[in-house]
Amino acid sequence: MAITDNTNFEPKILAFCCNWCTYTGADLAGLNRMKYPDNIRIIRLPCSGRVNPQFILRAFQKGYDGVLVCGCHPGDCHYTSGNYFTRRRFLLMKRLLEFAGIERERFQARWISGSEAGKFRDTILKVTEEIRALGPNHRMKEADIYD
Amino acid sequence: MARAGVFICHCGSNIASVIDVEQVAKSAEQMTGVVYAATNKYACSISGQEMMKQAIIDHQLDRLVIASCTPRMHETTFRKMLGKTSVNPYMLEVANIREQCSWVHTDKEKATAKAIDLVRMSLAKVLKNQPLFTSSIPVCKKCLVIGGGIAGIQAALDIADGGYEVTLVEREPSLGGKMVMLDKTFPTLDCSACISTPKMAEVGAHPRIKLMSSCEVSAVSGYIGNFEVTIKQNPRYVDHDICTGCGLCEEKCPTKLKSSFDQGLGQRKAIYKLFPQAVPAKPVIDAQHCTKLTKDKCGVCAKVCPLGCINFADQESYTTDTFGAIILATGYQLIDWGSHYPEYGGGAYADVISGLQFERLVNASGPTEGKIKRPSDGAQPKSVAIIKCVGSRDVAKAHGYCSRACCMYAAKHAHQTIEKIAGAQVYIFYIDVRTPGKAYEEFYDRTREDGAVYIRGRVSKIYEENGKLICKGEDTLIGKQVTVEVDLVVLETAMEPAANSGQTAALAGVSADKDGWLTEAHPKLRPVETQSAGVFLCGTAQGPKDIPDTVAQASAAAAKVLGLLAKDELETSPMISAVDTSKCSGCRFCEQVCPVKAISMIDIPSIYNGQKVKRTVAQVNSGLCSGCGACSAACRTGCIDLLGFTNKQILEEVDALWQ
Amino acid sequence: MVGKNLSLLPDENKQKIESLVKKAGAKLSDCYQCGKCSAGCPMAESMDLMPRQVLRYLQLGLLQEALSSQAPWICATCQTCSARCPHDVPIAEIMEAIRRQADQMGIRPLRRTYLFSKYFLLPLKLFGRNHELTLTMFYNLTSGKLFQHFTYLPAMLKSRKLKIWPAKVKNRLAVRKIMENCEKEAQNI
Amino acid sequence: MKYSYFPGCSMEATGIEYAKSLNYVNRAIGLDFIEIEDWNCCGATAGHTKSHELGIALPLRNLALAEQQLPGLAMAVPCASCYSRMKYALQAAHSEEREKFSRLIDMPVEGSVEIVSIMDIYSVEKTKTAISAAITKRLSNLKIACYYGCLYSRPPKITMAHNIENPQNMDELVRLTGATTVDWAYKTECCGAGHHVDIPQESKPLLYRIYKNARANGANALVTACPMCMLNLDMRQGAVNKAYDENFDLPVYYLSEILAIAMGATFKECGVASHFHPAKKLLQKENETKEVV
Repeated sequence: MAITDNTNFEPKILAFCCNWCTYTGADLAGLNRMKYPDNIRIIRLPCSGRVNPQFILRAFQKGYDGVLVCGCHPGDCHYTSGNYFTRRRFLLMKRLLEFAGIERERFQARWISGSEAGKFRDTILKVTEEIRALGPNHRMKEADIYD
Repeated sequence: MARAGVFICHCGSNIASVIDVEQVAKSAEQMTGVVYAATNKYACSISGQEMMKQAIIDHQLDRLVIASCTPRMHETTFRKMLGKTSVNPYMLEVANIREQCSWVHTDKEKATAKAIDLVRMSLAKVLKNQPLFTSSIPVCKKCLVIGGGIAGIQAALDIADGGYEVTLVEREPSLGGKMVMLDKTFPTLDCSACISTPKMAEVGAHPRIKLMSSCEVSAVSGYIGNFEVTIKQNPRYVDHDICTGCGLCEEKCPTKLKSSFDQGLGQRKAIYKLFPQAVPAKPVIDAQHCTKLTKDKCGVCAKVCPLGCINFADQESYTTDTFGAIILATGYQLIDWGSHYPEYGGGAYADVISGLQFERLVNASGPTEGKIKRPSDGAQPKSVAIIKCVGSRDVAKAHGYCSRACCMYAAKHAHQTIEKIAGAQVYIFYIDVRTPGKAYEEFYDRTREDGAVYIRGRVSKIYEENGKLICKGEDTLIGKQVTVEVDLVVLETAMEPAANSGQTAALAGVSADKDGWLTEAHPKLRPVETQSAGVFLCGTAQGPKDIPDTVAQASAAAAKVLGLLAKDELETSPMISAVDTSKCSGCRFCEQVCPVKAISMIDIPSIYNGQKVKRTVAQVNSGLCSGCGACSAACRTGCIDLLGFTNKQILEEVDALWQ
Repeated sequence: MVGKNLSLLPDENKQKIESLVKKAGAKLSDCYQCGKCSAGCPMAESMDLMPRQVLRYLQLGLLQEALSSQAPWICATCQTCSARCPHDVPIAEIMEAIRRQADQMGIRPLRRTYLFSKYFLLPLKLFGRNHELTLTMFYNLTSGKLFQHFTYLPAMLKSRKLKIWPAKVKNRLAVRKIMENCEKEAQNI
Repeated sequence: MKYSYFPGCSMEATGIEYAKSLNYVNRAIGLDFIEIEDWNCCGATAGHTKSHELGIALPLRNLALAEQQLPGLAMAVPCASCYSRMKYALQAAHSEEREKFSRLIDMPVEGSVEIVSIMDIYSVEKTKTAISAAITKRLSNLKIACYYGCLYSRPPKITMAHNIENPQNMDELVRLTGATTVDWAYKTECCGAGHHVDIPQESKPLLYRIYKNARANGANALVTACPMCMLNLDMRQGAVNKAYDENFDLPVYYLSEILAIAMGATFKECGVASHFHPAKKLLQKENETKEVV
């Protein structure tokens, strides 16, 4: 098998961020003029517990190369328990996706608080590099499958 | 057809220096559904808003995408603006091209491309938006305070003094709680009863406070501003409307019992006031021990009562009332140490007593009139061992937490013993001495100066031999076993949540932590609020604390309630969950995941195979729903959706990138 | 440098202590040095270190001090400490683990206790059951307490509380095999 | 009622009175103890001191034997130390270590045997009634301090005992004889066990404190259900008296001896005759005066 060079590949990554912690943390990263790759697109939700597994499947189906689910730290959820449901759902989802052949790096969850701008930036940097190394998502992208 | 308008904000140079805003506007114009796109120097400014308003009129726009700073900054501003136009305020999406684009990227080309993507995503979402309407709920200007200890008393007085009606529900026959049982309070040593009984009397006489003693809350429904609360009046067997509190019944009652107020060290009658300064100052009958009620014998009280207040047929009764706010001040109880500590005799030794029992012994109005006497033989103890952390900081046997007040009252007990008994020897066994409070450390210093011997180590065993109580410990500072032989042992026992406080709180939708303490909304920033809007908490119901902290927290809760009751109406967010009952299967999964108990089940009529049947479906209480969307993600049939963040809207956002 | 320099402890100490404590099923950080274990210990008076102090040495990484203490050998395994500990620290098990570790390393701070344990197992290996006379004989000979318990002998023999001849298990080989297997297994871990 | 029976090494030697009296009582109330064939020593403290493996494997062989020979029967273990070791072995048989130990003892083992002490057995309601019925003498002058020792109670995770500081089941059995039992503080304090051999000076205070508290609470005798405790409390009382210049006079009895005497056994039949500390006199007083119909 040929070794593919992914250095010029720009992955598209979708992040679902809760309004109270991670979205706020992302805003703070901006306020502090931190720099991170532009591969990320954020969808704002009230709570990470709002993330329906369907959203994730759809993202991969549409061709995103990676999906990130971010919320408040366990115990800090604005709605008390939302991120506990996220955590359980995430673990289940992850196993399902791995079973379907999606590399584990393509689907990640992170707890980032409203004050952790640095952690937000570092996460985006790391996740982008990890997914860049993997190359494009062919396995679930419908356009590729039906080609 | 939708008629969307897209506005790209320059934000001075904040956005425009990195993103080619004109390019973004040009691209937006090509997108499906967009009838107008323009840029604006400062969208949030008055002129910016006027420009958008004018565009709405000129181009008959029915929805907007504003690409600017984070929606957390100006979404509300723009919604307010739309409120003055023909466009529904919720037909708006804000694309965050400042904090999450121009400020974090440097490559202009890429940043512009990303901004276009972000606009496209917002547009996709806004095309699926539906007009939403806020509603308002009236606020009932009355507060319910549950618990009549010092926390409840303070909160009730503050709110009533602020001009609002308060109903104070107390389970016991009198106000006062634990504080009124205490002798003196640290570190100032002022008399506890002297400072708390005037407050009790004030509550009893306050024109805006309705005091309901011997009462319990049995049901709570409704939501912030409009709680429907059912209160159970337990039978008192004495008509308090007529009773003057003359005390004749109490004097003549032949049945003597151990007084719970005196912690079993003193006596009371079967018809009794909890203590002399009780509020209300009227007696009740202890139904479990009154011989008239248990064996139909006696009835002396009824015979001697000059006003005929005694009613042996009294029954429990229920009243329902509406309140705008609820304060939980259910307090604490002390651990039943005997069942946890067999190595301390498990309660078999009369002279091993709890700290609260010591308070009654040393209290001038207590069973010994303030003389410290051994419960076993009434002798004055010459030596006393005080043992801290009994039931606290003990994961294996009782509670892992620190009860916070014990270090200080242990020092106080030592001080009082030395003060009242000349030449008394006092040993205090401790693990750590914790004195974080104003003038607390100084009090500890003074207790050592008084002559109390502090021994660092937890006592392993207490037993009796030849009339002495033997405490086996280790002085961990010298690393040797030590034994003290004393006449009296005082165990400074752990606080735990009052019995049933968890159930009462659950009625109001408030949860408790693993130890049973009620959970505040945020430990630092929302310390007296709860996850249930309109329900507040204060005092030891929330966690162990001393009197100053309790009173401070009570006033804080009162301030929050005053702020709420000052409003005539509350606006509710329309971005809450809604159920499509035609698809709902009644699986109750949403009910379980809802953090605020906003979802309940109802039966609705339905037709199945031509038959009329009843079907169970979910319904959302709009007053309670906080709009988190957990139910929506959990719903198997997809019938429950979060307005403003519907599945359809989000999926469109996901899809948008590849359109 | 004054006192124990905790910064210069060898890394292996930490690993050894970790494995020792793990074998005992304990977590050192659970102990907050309240001293209840030592307060109730029936043997503590005779110990060079309080059981609490033994744990403290382990917490600080001072393995050698813990291993050379007599305390674990004086411990009677009565389990009072473990039963009353407010943090469920299995102190008696830690004492035992130290004893085993020291034994393996040939550290015997209390020779007589070591000998008693050693010779207790001798009749077991020979007969499959305990035999007090054999045990006493070997123990007395090696410990230098030649005539200990001699005064009780006549009465015990008369009432048949001591038997001259040991009771034997038929399948002594099975018992011996178990002892050998266990020794091998214990060394493998 | 039938039980499989693991006597333990002491029952043939230092605990011979225990064996005799148990036998007497069991016969009187119709209990059948069937000895496990070819049982071996449990290893006691020395076993588990050597290694965790040895401490479990030695008793486990007996468990496995009982399962083979007498399936379905609960195992009666009269010695506290053996009882403790059997319980540990049972717990290991229920853990993930089962396979390892099965290999070490080269026998299959299920952990299907219930381990019971003499107190457990005698406290069964039916048996208790039978004991009551068999008692013919009231020992009402005896004021007994029941001494339970360590290993029937601790560690509670192994013994599953509920009341580890102030157990009552032996007291209840002793009171069946008409004797009174005293409340005292040293019921489950350690007697020193084997340390009386290797560090006798250090172990004497343990016995001294036990005697002292028993006497202070008005006891005139001690009762125990452990051969090791018995040996220490009985044999070494003289030495403690000498060391502390004391005159403790506390005869020590096995629980089964007291029951046997109350059922009419002679001193010889139950073993009371061969105690170190004179034990007959106190009982003679009782026997003369308190015959019941």
